[in-house]
Amino acid sequence: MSSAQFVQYLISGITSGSVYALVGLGFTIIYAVTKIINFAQGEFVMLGGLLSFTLIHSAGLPAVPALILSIIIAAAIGAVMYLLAIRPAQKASVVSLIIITIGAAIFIRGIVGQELTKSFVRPPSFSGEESISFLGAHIDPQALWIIGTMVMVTIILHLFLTYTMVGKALKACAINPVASSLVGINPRTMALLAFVLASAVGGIGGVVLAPFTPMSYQSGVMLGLKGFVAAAIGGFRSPVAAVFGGLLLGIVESFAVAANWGPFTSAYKDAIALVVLLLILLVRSGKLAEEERAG
Amino acid sequence: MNETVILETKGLTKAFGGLIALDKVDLSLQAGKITAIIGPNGAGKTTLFNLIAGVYPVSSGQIYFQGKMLNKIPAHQRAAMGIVRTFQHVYLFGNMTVLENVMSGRHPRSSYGFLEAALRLPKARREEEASSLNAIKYLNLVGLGTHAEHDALSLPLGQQKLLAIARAMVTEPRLILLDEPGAGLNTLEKRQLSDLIRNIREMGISVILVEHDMPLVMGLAEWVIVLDSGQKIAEGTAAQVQKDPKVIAAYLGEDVE
Amino acid sequence: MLVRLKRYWSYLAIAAVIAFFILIPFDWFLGRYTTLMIFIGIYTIVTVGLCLLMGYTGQVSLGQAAFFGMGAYVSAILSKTYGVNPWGAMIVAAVMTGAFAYIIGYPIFRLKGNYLAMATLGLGLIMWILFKELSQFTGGPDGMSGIPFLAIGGFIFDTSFRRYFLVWAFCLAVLLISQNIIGSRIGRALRAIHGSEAAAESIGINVTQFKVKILVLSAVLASLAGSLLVFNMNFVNPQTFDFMSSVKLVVMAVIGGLASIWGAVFGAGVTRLLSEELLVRFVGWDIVIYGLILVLIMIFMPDGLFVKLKEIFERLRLRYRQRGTEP
Amino acid sequence: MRNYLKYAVVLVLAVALLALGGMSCSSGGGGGATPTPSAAPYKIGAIFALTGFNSTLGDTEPLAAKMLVDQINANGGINGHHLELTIYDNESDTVKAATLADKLIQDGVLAIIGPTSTGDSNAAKVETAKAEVPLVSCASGSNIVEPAGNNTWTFNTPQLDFVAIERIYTYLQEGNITKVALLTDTAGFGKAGLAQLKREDLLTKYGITIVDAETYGTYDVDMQNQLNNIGKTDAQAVICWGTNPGPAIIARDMKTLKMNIPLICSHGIAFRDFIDIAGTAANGVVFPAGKLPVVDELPATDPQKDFLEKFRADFDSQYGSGRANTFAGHAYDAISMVVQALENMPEGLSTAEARAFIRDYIENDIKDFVGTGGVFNMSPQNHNGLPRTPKEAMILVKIDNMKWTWLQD
Repeated sequence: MSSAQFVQYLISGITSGSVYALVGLGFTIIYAVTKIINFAQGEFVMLGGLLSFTLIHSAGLPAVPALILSIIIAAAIGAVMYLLAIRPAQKASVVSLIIITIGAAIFIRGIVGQELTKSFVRPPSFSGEESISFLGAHIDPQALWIIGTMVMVTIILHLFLTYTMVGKALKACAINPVASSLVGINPRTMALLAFVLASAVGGIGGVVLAPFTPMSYQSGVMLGLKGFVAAAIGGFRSPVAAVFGGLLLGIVESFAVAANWGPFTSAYKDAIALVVLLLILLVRSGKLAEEERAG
Repeated sequence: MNETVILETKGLTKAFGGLIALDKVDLSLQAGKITAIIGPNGAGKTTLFNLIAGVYPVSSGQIYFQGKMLNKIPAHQRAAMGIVRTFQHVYLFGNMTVLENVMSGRHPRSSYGFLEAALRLPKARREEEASSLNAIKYLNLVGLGTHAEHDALSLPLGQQKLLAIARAMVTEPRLILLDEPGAGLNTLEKRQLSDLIRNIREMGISVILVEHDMPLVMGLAEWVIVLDSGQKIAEGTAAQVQKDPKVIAAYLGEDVE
Repeated sequence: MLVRLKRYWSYLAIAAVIAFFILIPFDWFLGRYTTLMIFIGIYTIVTVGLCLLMGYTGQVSLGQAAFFGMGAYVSAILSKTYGVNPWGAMIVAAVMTGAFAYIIGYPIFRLKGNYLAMATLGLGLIMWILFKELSQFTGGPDGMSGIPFLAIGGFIFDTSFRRYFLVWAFCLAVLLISQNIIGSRIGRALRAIHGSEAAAESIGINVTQFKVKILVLSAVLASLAGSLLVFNMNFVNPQTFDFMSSVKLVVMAVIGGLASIWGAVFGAGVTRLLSEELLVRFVGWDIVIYGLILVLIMIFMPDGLFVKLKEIFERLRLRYRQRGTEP
Repeated sequence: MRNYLKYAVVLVLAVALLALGGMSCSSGGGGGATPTPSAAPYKIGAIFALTGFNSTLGDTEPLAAKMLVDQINANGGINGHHLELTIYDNESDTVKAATLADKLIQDGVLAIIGPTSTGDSNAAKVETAKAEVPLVSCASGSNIVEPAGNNTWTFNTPQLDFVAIERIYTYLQEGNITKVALLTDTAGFGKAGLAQLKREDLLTKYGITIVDAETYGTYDVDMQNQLNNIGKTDAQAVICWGTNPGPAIIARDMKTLKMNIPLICSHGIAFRDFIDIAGTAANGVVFPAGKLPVVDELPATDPQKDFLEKFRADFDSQYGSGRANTFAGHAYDAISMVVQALENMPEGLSTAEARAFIRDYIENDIKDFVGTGGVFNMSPQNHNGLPRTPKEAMILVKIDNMKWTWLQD
């Protein structure tokens, strides 16, 4: 394959990868603090996308405030979800919690489908439709927005966790909730914060993705699963790990399609990504077992 | 000589990453005796237990049980061989009754499989009969016969510990390892415990206990082994080790810290 | 005297339940629900397997639909494409699914808790993609129709009336067998693993081996259910075995109270009744309500609806007793 | 010993109770043999995917069905019979499509329209055939009704996928395009299309070779990689088989990648939304369809023109402009056929007889029936009823500056 084609595959892999990474980030934040796998994570991406469209077209807001507002609403819904669905379920087991998040996802999806729209929507691109040429490859400017946003979000998140008081508290709570509650960090507040952060990140993802990939109220399901795989490849450990997972996933898919040989075709790209996930899980299983014993 | 040795270790060593938890320990325990392993925190007592029970593999050295090398034998097979242990944190099965907890200890002494279980074939019924009889026998031994139908976790801690011992005894071991059986018990319960442990010894079963409660240890143990930071620093009768300056130093050292 | 009397009352109760189930498919009784009941029976069988795996042994599976689908597709392909006798196909399917579960069992049980959930989820999705993509065998997303009925000699299970009894006979057998297993040393071993793997090891239980065995059993049950499904619908398509259906299976198990075999009937019944009888009137809003109900049940009765109801029933009975004893 | 006794007692009691019940028992399928009293309402059932993955297609179908039923009831129903329509949502769930079909049958409906997707229709038709209830599907998979001999009780109203494909192939042939690349959705609609697109007989008939066949998932983030693969071949055109959003994404990606070979899509993109989400990239896209999209361009002589104009006017006035699409049309055609059968149904038939009558009527008496999809002529050999010769069956629509225009060839 020519270098131009290689770049083309790589860039489109990185683009999808960045999307998965943004979803995966949400999974990781919540898991780190609450040990909950939040299967509603994809819905917040969907919300970001559909809200931004609705605010721009139906409510007629100018683009920038519309985007910001939809991110805020997504975050608010995340907070409500935690307060109404997660916090009351103190006694619930891992499985029950998973079901709760899935139930919440179905609920959110259903409401959006009924109240907003069932058809696919695409808000206007941030900076025009004309594609940019780069090393012989052609790039949709929106793709650059997606990649850039992902990088920015990751950096900000990293700085937030390492340098701010709240961020440190969040991290401490993730590492050892008992100890951190002893030093006066309230794990419930931290959990709430985690949900707000995660849903905000999801919303941001949706806002930048929607102009690139049209979305419907159903889009959260697939994005959720992809983001979940990204986070799982990253081992639900750190934001950076999730980003790595996302990018790996995107690039694997991309070149699985490129190979176009044997099972490595567009038809099986998702399956191939999942096999990668399983292999990574099994290779790491020893270590994971230790972690389970530790925490 | 050798046939009266129940458990023997040669240069037994366990390292976690860089940390040496147990360092070339040689032990040779007489059959049918109550042996206590004492030592300050982090001395490696529990590590030694876990190695004997097969919770994790040894780094180097060997463990022999009745002359048979244990190193390669997985934990679950050691119970069948006659080694059983209790836990500091009791680890009862909360989703079972007291009786079922003890019956589960009959696992290595019964053999019927899925099919017999599914269809309740005669073999299954016979073995179940036997299991419950044995279970009740050992429940009575520890004095919990009347609580058979209660939920295991509804018992007070003292009785939970006795139940754990019953669950271990029902496997009909040659050697039983008790991890801090006295911890959290009141004086009365401790006396009952001592009597029970002596009973077990009377049944010809070798006992090893890790215990912090010195009066309890000194009252029970016929042989005491002292570990400090992974090494055996002394062994002998209770009276002997109490006088041993190294032991005193070790404990004083701990007190100073 | 009183005791004996009470015993006969309980027999009468059991008999009444049995009679009720036998009468359901008659038109003058609840005949209109026969098909629904058939599906409830089929899903009960899968759910029982899931209860054994998750409720008693404590091992999460978010990919049970993979085994369910394997049973369905192997039966469908063998009986339709290769003209194998449906019963034979059913057995082959069960064996293949069991073998598959055995092979993946050892690697996958090196994982625990959430990581196990992730791995099983991944497996489920992979199988679903295969069902969709191997269209030369499976017929792809549009599925396969023209799958035969089960038959004994000349007696064909071609009416829902007949299939009802077939499915529930299977269901009852599965329930009794599982009941026996739970009460046996095997069942105690499984519950011990759930309680504390360390303690289980210490009393001589081969933890990994039992996990794998129970996975195989649950897979075989799922496979049987899958076969019954296709021989009942004469049709199969991948969409029946996607991620959401794995979730629905878990939901059934949880609503039935994970650790209760008979709760499985209840769990399967409630969920399918909910989605196919009670909510269908709220066209479009049904899934919203469904999601809401899921959340509420998990919050207020994490041990499942069935267990909760049992508690309430017990409490009422006690109160009744006390009133009875008052002078 | 006691155990056996217990079982024995239970069994005896069970049998006793059974005997009690069995006295008045009568076995047999649903329905019931009591004749419908005159002026009793006619019941019709409908199953659509209103939620789940097919809901983009199913969205407008119940609206169309409701619209017609309301109009009829407003005019006093059919021969004095009120028309009662029960709509269920199968959530794009196949098993549910089957159970709901059964539920409707138990409710005693005379006919069922829907389901929305080919897979769901194939599941539902098993139940309806067993119970001998006519099913008029709104999905375009030819395996729903072909061969008609094995699908006595099943009909469908959309243009069959292979007809649409032949329509495309004729167009390619006339444009001397011989090398095409396929890009199809992995979901039902796309898979079925792919199977037909690859049919040897069609390929040889129209002298077309497939140089690359790629697929995509409905909810994939983008399809650039598949297009890159196609870019490496000497394909002269891309045929994309799927419904929203895939084709729109592909149109945009082709624009991004500066691929300037024509993009030809299926009749599955005949929504306004396609143009909305594809934006300017939609321009130049060609797809086969019924005449609804280009009704304004139809000559007054066209048998469908007035009908289509009325349908679109009614629908848009009731549900908002631009919402009338071919999928609403499929449901409208399906229920219209049932209605026509009912209008000609004699009084006093039992439910079973009425069902049989409707089936026979649709099979034999739906002739020169003007619908949204075209002019239907059902027959025992053809349970779809639309003409099979491509050019009669469908027209080609080309999108020019964001509008549907009739591509006359």
